Amino acid sequence: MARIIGGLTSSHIPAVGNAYARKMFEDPYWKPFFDGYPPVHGWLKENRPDVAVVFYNDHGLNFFLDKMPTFSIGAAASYENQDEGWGIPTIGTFEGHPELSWHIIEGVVNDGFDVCSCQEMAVDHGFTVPVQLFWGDREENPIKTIPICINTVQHPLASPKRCYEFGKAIGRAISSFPGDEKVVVLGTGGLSHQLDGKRAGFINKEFDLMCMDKIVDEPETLAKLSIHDLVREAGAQGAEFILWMAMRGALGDKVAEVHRNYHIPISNTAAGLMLLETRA
Amino acid sequence: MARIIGGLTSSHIPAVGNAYARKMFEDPYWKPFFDGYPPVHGWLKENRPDVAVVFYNDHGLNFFLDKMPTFSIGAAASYENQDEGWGIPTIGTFEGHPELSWHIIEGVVNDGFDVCSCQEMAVDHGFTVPVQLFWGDREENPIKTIPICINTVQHPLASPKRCYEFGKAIGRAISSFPGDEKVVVLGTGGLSHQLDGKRAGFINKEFDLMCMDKIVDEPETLAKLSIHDLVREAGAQGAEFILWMAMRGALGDKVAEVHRNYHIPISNTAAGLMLLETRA
Amino acid sequence: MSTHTIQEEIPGTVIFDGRMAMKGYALNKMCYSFNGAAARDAFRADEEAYMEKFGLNEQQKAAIRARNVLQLIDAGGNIYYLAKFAGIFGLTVQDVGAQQTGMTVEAFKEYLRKQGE
Amino acid sequence: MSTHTIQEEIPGTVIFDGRMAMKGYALNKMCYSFNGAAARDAFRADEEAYMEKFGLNEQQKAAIRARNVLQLIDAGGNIYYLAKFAGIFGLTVQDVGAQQTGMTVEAFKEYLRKQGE
Ligand SMILES: [Fe+3]
Ligand SMILES: [Fe+3]
Repeated sequence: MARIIGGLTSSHIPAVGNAYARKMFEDPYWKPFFDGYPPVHGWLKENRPDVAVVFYNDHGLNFFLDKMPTFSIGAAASYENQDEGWGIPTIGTFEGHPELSWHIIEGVVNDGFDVCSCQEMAVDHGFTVPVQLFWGDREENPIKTIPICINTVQHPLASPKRCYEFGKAIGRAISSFPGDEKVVVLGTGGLSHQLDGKRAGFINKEFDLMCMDKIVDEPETLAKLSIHDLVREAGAQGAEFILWMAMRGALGDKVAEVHRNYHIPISNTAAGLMLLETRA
Repeated sequence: MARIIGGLTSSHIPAVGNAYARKMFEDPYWKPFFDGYPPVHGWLKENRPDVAVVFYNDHGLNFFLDKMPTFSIGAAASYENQDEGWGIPTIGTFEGHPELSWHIIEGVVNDGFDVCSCQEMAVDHGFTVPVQLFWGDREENPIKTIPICINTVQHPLASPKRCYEFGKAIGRAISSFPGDEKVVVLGTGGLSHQLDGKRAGFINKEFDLMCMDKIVDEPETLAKLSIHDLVREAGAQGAEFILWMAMRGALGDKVAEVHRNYHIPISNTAAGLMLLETRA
Repeated sequence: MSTHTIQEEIPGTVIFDGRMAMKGYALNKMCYSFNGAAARDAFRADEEAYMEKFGLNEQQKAAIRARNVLQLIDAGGNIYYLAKFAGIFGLTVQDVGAQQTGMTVEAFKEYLRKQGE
Repeated sequence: MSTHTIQEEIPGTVIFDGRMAMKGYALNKMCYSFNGAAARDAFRADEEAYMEKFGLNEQQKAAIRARNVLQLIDAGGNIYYLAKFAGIFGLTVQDVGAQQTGMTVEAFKEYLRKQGE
């Protein structure tokens, strides 16, 4: 059976894609951010996962308001990074794992989740930036990917609890896949930030650190938050924390925190990075 | 508060659209089918609902496999009937009720249903044929509509039980809408039929009649069927019966059967018509 | 709990699941395009070029050339999209049913009628 | 159970719910189109014609002409799509943040930095 070996979280800020393309790893503004990643690179080199299941949110590339699904699961052989309308260089296509995708879709529909299956899916910075940050050159570090998109654009959003339960169902489905794949699960986005309105620039360090602490051993506590709580405490786009909740759900009951980094600000955002290992 | 006054079911066979356009009401092939509808017209004239919430399935007009949601809810001001690639004459646009749509979407997401909200939505025969059969000339008999699409194209499909529960959540949401709208809920499609494969033309009268009986007072029994049961007993496209289950869920515990008609065949299909009234 | 029980086969029936979806995507995408009149005209004008544009494989192309519904299903075609292909030739679901069951259209209609007795 | 409790307001924050969605559809659809380079060029070439094509109302047109983000949000704009509009002018999220908060870009950056202390 396939096996989930760990979870990774990362911000997915568009500006990171630019900085990465320009190799600004040692630039004083960027260094405290990029310095968080080498320990994860070491872990990935050691543990060599075959597949990354990536919870992310689309920012208006693949989905528009004409059809805005709550949960979407990629089921394609590959996923293309396309022009988002501003300056990030696109970075090609990402290899999929459609057999595992369909196994997951069957599992979660059977568990009462009403997903949108996507046999074609353009991926934006919400997906590409974290995959690039963790795997870098995909020729050198090949990784199969399954993008799972959660709506953060059009309210009502799925609650933290629903996302956590969704993650659990995804975890069960992966663990019943007849194969020997090693899987890591990514929760991308967050932490606190707000781009729009008079409160633009809002960041909440205390709340973020509480979330990073509790997501390890007390995710159930965080599952009690409402979307309104998240928007109030973490900012309008801080609601992206539901992606971390889905990731955490997939990891199962017990995890160990192996690494973290937290830095303010990148762009308008508090950037959080975590590496969690699953424990039996 | 808005109030659900009854439920209607109808087949939505494309050929009916053609026969309707050509006014073949007295033609010997069509008469036993069309004769089922006047009692419903009488009931509608008497009860004058303001809104029709229509559970239907898209047959490859608005949704393709690139993005195939399980449950989609229309949230547009109007819905256009577009060319489906063959001969049915298109019949214009249908008026929506976006305020009620959003109220429903909020209610069901809050209840743990992972819907796709659709602010633009082309509707096909699955929606238009029943609305035309019940309301005819919409200038004369105006009706606001909310299309709710359930995936029957790409397996896995939502189970009869999940659709029944989805209907219940829709019913609760409608009943909490601050307005005095009278609402009817439509379940369109079915009954038994199979278009594809060596078993094409399969019809199962006994099973259909059992479903029509039990959906009145024992919907819970039908909710135990699996999709596989439905495909085996009612044919590959007989799985559309999940739309009836969603309709029934919305009506609440007690209903009274006011009228029914059952006729084999129209096109490849066993055509079932029911009028159920809600009871306190 | 996820249960991935293998379902028993239903004779004469292909469930359009993930396996079929992976097989038929290009074919179904082409057929979906036939919602548009311009696409239908483009197909009629040059079938081979149109199939090439959507990247159909050889099995799919052969089934399209043969207008054979069972072959199209075997190649991953989904009946909802295939119906739009059949529509180009003015075929009804009864014509399609007769072809798949190896009956004449009259015999197929009679088979349908009899099930109502 | 559905609970439609009225949520308390969050100062300086507009929740993009159904009410906003109904208001802003045309504006957001236009901004969504800016994913494509050809659309961005068409807008640049003739802003008024481009807005007309998407059926923007007067409030939305005025907000676009003013490049004013708070006005755009008020007219139903969603930040995810508005960001693509801002991208046409090479504006970053910090430029947009400064404009909305009435700060200089430098002051806005300093405000962000301070929250990390
Ligand atoms: Fe984001
Ligand atoms: Fe149908």
